[in-house]
Amino acid sequence: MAAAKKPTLSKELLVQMYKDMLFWRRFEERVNQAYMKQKFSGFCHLYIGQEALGVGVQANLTPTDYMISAYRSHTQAIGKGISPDAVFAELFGKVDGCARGKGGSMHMFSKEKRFLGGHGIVGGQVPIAAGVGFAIRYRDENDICVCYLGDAAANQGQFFEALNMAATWKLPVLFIIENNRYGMGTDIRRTTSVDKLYKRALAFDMPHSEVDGLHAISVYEHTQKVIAQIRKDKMPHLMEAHTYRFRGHSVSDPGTYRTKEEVKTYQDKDCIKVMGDYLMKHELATEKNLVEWDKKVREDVKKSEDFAEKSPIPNVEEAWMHNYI
Amino acid sequence: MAAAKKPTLSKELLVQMYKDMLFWRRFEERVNQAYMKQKFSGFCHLYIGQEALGVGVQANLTPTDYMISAYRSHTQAIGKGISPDAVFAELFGKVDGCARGKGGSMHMFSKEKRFLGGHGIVGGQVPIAAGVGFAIRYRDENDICVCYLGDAAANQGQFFEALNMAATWKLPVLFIIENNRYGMGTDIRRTTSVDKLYKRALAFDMPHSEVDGLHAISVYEHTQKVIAQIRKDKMPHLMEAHTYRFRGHSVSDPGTYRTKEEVKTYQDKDCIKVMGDYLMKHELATEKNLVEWDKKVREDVKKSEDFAEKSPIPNVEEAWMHNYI
Amino acid sequence: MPIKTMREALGEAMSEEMRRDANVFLMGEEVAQYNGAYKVSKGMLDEFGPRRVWDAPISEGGFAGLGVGAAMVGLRPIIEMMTWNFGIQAFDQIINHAAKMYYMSGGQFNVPMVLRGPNGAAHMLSAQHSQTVEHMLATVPGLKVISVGTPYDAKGLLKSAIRDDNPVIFLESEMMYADKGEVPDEEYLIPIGQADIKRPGKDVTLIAWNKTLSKTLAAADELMKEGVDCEVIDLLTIQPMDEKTIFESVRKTHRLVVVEEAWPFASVGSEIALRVMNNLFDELDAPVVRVSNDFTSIPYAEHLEHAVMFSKEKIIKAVKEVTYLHN
Amino acid sequence: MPIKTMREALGEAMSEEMRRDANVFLMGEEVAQYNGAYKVSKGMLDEFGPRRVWDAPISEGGFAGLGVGAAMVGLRPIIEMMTWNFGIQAFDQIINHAAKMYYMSGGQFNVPMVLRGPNGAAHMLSAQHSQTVEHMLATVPGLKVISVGTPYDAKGLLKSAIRDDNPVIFLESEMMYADKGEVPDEEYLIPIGQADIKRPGKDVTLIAWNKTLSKTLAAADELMKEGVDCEVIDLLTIQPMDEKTIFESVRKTHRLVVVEEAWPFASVGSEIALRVMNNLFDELDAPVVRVSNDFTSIPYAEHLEHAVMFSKEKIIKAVKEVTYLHN
Ligand SMILES: Cc1ncc(C[n+]2csc(CCOP(=O)(O)OP(=O)(O)O)c2C)c(N)n1
Ligand SMILES: Cc1ncc(C[n+]2csc(CCOP(=O)(O)OP(=O)(O)O)c2C)c(N)n1
Ligand SMILES: [Mg+2]
Ligand SMILES: [Mg+2]
Repeated sequence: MAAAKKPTLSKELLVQMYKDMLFWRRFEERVNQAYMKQKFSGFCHLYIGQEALGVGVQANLTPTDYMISAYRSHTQAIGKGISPDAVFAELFGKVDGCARGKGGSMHMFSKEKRFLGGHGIVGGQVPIAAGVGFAIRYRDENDICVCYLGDAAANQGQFFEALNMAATWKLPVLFIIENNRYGMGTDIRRTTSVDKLYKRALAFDMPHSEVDGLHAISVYEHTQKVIAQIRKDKMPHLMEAHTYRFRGHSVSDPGTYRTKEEVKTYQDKDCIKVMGDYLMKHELATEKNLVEWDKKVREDVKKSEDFAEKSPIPNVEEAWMHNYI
Repeated sequence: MAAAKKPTLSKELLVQMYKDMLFWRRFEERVNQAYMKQKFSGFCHLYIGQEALGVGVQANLTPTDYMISAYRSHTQAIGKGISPDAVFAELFGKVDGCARGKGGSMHMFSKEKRFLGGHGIVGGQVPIAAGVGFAIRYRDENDICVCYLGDAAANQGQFFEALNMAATWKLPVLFIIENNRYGMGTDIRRTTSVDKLYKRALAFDMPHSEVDGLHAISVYEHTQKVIAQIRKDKMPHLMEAHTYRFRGHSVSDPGTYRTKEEVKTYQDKDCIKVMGDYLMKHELATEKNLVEWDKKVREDVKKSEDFAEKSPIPNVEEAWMHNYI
Repeated sequence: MPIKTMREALGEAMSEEMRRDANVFLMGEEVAQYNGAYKVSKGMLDEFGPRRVWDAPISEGGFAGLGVGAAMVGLRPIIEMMTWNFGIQAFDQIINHAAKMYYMSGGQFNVPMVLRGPNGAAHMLSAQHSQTVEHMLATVPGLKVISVGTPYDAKGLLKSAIRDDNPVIFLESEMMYADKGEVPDEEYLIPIGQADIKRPGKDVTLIAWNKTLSKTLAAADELMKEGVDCEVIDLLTIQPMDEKTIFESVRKTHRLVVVEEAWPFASVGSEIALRVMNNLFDELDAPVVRVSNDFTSIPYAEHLEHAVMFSKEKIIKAVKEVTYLHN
Repeated sequence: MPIKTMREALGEAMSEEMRRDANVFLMGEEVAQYNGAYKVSKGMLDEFGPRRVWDAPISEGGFAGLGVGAAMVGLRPIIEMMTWNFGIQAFDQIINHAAKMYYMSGGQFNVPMVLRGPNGAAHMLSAQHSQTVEHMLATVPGLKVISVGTPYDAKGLLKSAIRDDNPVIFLESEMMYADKGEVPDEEYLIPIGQADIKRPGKDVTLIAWNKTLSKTLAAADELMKEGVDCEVIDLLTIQPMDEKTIFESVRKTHRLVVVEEAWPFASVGSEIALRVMNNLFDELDAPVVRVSNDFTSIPYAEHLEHAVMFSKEKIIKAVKEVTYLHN
């Protein structure tokens, strides 16, 4: 286990990853509260429990790398550089939202930050990611495209088609299956025949790997190697990351299909607690630090919500805009 | 090589397979001539060169087993029991055709013989085959469903979705990739990253195998084992069969994307020649037999064409029938 | 008469038919252990067991195709699309395979399959989750298309759809699953292909279906106060269309407004207009007007979403237009 | 002016635009080494090399999606569907992704992509290979839809489509690739959204596009001999529709026949009828009549196929109907 070894990563990086995870957690908690208070509506899928994965990957990307994801991506969007204010405003359907209030929870976008959404059709983003990789190759650039998808999305036909094209044409795409073990209420083992989803790559002789997605350090170190390989070989890679969501599929799902024990097992391995303990153990932070950071993060998140509240709603004319350029 | 060993299969079976291959060959040659004489039109995909595969598989099936295929399936349909007359009449758009002249070359069907088509959308038949397997399992029957598809069809999303369902739910389907190395004019190696298409099965931990599809005996013996396994374990199987088509993709394709040498290599391994030599070598047939059989087959095939010519065209009212039952 | 919700009515229809015919089975995402994303199949796994109620992988094309194959050899699949937005992934299997199988096999392999699920906008789900598909599928020969607006019709028509020997597209709505209405406990069937006059009237004919029905009835009530007596037809079956009921009504009222949720291009509303024009040209006292969503993707923000969608106000305005009661 | 075939015209359009803009590339099944299933891209691999002309796997959904992604980050893909029957497999990427991306990203990511290929029946290919899709796609906001009937229009409009910053659906026909027509060597563009009056006339307006154009012109010639002077409009762009040209013509002729290959349900023809009715109700001297394929899957046998499809005879009959020249 990573926690036992002496840190090989810089204090700065470790602390940053901790703070990021904390921010993501508090952000989603606040989003959840706002939803409960009926400040906004629609679907709302939280990333709570999976932070180590997104943060560990994110820390390896450059600003010119691309990212695309599904609907559980409020905080991945933040990680890619979209301001939390703009994400919160989007949730509130406000004009300062990162999609001008027209996309909502499932559709965060930023052209500037190269975050290509926020997608609502399971698996639909995967061939799009291949297209981004294609453009990178076409222009002979050095960027990569990170494509997140869920475990259940790995049953989608277009996922396979995209993998085949990426492998055949050597497109620099890192496909990451965020295996949180469930697609909605369905245990992934009931909808596929393999124990390991990275086996999907075997159908295409595609480089692949798996990683413990509950530890930011493991994710960081593993992804670092994988990304270096992608940049070097210009080959795609399929990475299966084992993770878990603490909440229901969306805010309205009670999640009764999982046993309390199972949820508890994972809560005991909460990535934030684990990383906090690690920082303290290796004297990279004190308990007081952690408490202070938490306070600061809570304040920042509240500020984002305040910003969102104050942001104006879009003019009604916006409803008919942007169908065509 | 099978030819060297002493025969393990009965003379009856070996001769029957030879005659079947010969029939399929002469049938398609005659179809080709009819097309050239403009006796019918539309697309026309010939099975010439691939006979050993279809015949070797067919010889293992019972009348209650199901079969489904793509558009290169005139003779597979015959193998499954549809009368050559009905297939020829279908090509001529006649009312005695096995789809009453409404399906044509790509759409041979027989409910009675459990031949479920003849399909024109590449890959479209594969989930349908899973559905047949599903019904077999649902009714707890002992039949299997054979599903033929091309090498290039193994790039289709719905092929993967079907494989996943079949493996997860243990559906008794034998998926056979007829790898004739080309999808139309495109070498399969240019549209996928794997050297072996049976690797598709690795994505689903599905039983799989490959076979030399140019030898009826190899195909027969291999398929026999595979089918026994499917019936016993109620598990699907993905079989890659290496084969080659001697002609263009369809009658109108000159096939210039392949070198003469390549075509020649395969023509030298012509399954009918190989099997004829084998029969003679093992004294299961004389050269005279072969000549006689060929004569007989040519006569039979001609009779089918005659039948088709004489069959009436459908009443025009048929055009509007069968949209709904 | 007992009052039941739309989801109960739909669930009853499926359960009754599954009791009646061992060849009927249900497959879809989350339909079994989760009891349905919208709880339409609640209790069905318990009653019928895992052999007849199947949780599918997220492979809409794949399991629609599985349904086609199973139907070709004698089963009667009910395939649930969690929403029809995702059902678009199955259009190849629906349009190229299910719809054409009976025809291109020369009348041998029919496909007795129901593909059902909600369509249209729910609430603040943005562009990818808010589409209606009735016109895209009703244009394809070989498919029957039904779209329901009340629990009573939902149950009676779903039962008929399950017994029908053709592929039937059955459209519901997330927004209506909790709607309540009278549903008898005794068995009944509603024939496919028959529209229903939900409110007789003499001044103008309004045709609606699915979610637009309740808003249209509400508009009719309000218009009555202003002295306009609307006849409201619930179309129910879109393919085949009940021209007879439509034409008879327009012959009486001489005015027609079609209310639909689709985009206003090549929609069911435009089809109705063409047919009325072709057949009742001299009967019409005013042009046919369509109320629909605007020609735009559906936005997330509530006020934007509301602005682009059909509404009671838009229906009232349209009725005033055809009755020349502009104000 | 030089005479060129439709396939040459289309090939020239693509090649010229690829010379002009390094971001344009072509992808599709058989487009590179085989020079196109219908030889539309003949010579392009030779000229532009494998970096810009790509043979795709048979993964229509996948490579349409690849096009969306590439377009989002600055490339300008031309995606060839070998035929639009197979393009139905890409409807999820087209309808749910390409069409909505610019909108749901709040005006950030537009998708400058052309999806082109033949649609409609060729000859004796039966049900799965004989469909038109214009109405199914023109109903979706965010897409432009073009359908061409002459080499000249094909070239000018394809060039405009490639330069357009939106996803454009571009519909051709297998039966027209060998059609010849005048195509200048000098560069020209034809603006999207503009119908073209191919034959001026005063008695009745006929609207046609794609394969129905030539049959409609032939019908008009024959009708002229009987004294009926038809105005024939080539619609060219289906979405957005050029109402102005249509309305002006109908204001002049007071009679309208729409000729299309789609099935007669929720088609472009029905849309045109509704709009004409809504806007020109008092101008019409006869109901609008649609000529189309019959509502049936397309059969294989030649005489059956002919029986169910639009034809010159059916067009003539329809014109006589709206001009009350029944005989
Ligand atoms: C094509 C499609 N089918 C179904 C849905 C409905 N749906 C939304 S999320 C989801 C489960 C996805 O699970 P997974 O891919 O594991 O991602 P997770 O939610 O666990 O992050 C389903 C079925 C959809 N949005 N798109
Ligand atoms: C979905 C779809 N895309 C494209 C086509 C056009 N097409 C017909 S056959 C074919 C090649 C298929 O090759 P393969 O699967 O290897 O079968 P083979 O012809 O070699 O038997 C193509 C591209 C089609 N019919 N369906
Ligand atoms: Mg999951
Ligand atoms: Mg092949």
